[in-house]
Amino acid sequence: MEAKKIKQMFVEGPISSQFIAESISKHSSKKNIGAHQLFLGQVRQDEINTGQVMAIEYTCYKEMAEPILEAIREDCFAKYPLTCLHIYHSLGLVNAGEICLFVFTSSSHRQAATEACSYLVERIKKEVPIWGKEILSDTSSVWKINQ
Amino acid sequence: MEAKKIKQMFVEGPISSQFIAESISKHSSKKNIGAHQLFLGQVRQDEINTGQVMAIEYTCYKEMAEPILEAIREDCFAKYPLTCLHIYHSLGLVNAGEICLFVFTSSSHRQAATEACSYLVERIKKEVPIWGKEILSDTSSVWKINQ
Amino acid sequence: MNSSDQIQVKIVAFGIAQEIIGSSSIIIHCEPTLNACKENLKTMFPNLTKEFIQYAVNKQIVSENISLNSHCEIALLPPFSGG
Amino acid sequence: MNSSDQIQVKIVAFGIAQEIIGSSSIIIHCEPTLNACKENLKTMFPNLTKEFIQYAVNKQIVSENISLNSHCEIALLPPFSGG
Repeated sequence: MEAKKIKQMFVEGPISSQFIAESISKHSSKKNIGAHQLFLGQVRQDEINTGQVMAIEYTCYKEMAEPILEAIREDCFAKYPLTCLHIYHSLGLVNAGEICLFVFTSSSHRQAATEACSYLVERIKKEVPIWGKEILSDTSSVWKINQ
Repeated sequence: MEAKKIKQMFVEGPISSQFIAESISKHSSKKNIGAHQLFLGQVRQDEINTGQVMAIEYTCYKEMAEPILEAIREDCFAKYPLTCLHIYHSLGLVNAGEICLFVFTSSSHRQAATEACSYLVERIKKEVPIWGKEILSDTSSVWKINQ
Repeated sequence: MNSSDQIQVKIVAFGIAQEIIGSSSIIIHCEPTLNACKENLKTMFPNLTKEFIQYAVNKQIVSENISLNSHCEIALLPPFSGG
Repeated sequence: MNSSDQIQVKIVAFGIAQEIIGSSSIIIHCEPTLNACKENLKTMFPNLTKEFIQYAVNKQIVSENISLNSHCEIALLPPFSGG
């Protein structure tokens, strides 16, 4: 079962569109898939205090984050009839305009993939010990706050 | 305004992962985007009567479909605070395992992109005059029915 | 009404309706209403009555009985199955 | 309680907590409860009291006061901001 496999979910630096394309094309051999839902988080160039966000530097508590991500994956497979599910989050520096989160769900019929994708994004943002430090154009920095 | 621009929404044959990657990377210059939601429809190798679905051949009533797609785009921009929105649907032959529909929404915060993406997929499937003919392994064919 | 009141309209057909008619587009003669046009089509192609078909007049789906003129394009639309 | 009852625990700190402590990991001495550990940290690093920090013991978030031993790893977790 895909749900049991321990996967590499952290990526050093931004997630490239090429990586996403390869991830999509790997699924063309799974002929029972009818729907894919992809969520991509992109670093915004927000205006904060004295400067613009130029990049976010992500760190995580990996030994805690990995089992939590595994548990979220397993809960998601138990809750929705998915064919597969992939989660990738950046660590280190990701510039404004680059992708830092890639959540990818696939199912026979679209409802499962769509609902599972939102479910995963919500839980990842709330439950996984990852921190983003926003690096501003004036070289100061601010710890990111999720809304 | 992006909503006013008439765009090419039909693609001859399958939608390649390379096309999707290029579409994603074009958005890296839009620094107010924080979230992308992508829906991909993939042709399933369903078992039907006497054979397996090997491909779907899509046709459309283009002169009617294009203004409907434009109206759906405009309604979607009016309803959700989106940065941009793209819709691509295949015409002609798409093999099982290949992508036939690509809906792509982007916004500053994730809720708009996520809800808009589902809104578009529902309306496209219901309202746009497109027909899929399922080509079976025994060379017979069946007109696809959306559930 | 005699045949001098009849008009010529262009019929375009898609999906299974195109298979039944055997062509993507034909010209038929009918009295100048949508219902008359539908009746003529069903007489010419009885298998159309077995299918759920919506009709569009000049790219607008129409369910009531409206008047037609010779410039009308009548489309036969089986259930959509895009995506 | 005298100092012989104290244990050594490893503290790991993330985000703004790491900035306040000035290190990703330190060893501190404290009596063998989570509350005692928190109090020591706040005395050593008063700026910690200004932040919302959750504590994890051996990778599990703990809100009540539990006993600690020398093998415990205590993590200081500011609000998560992944994605």
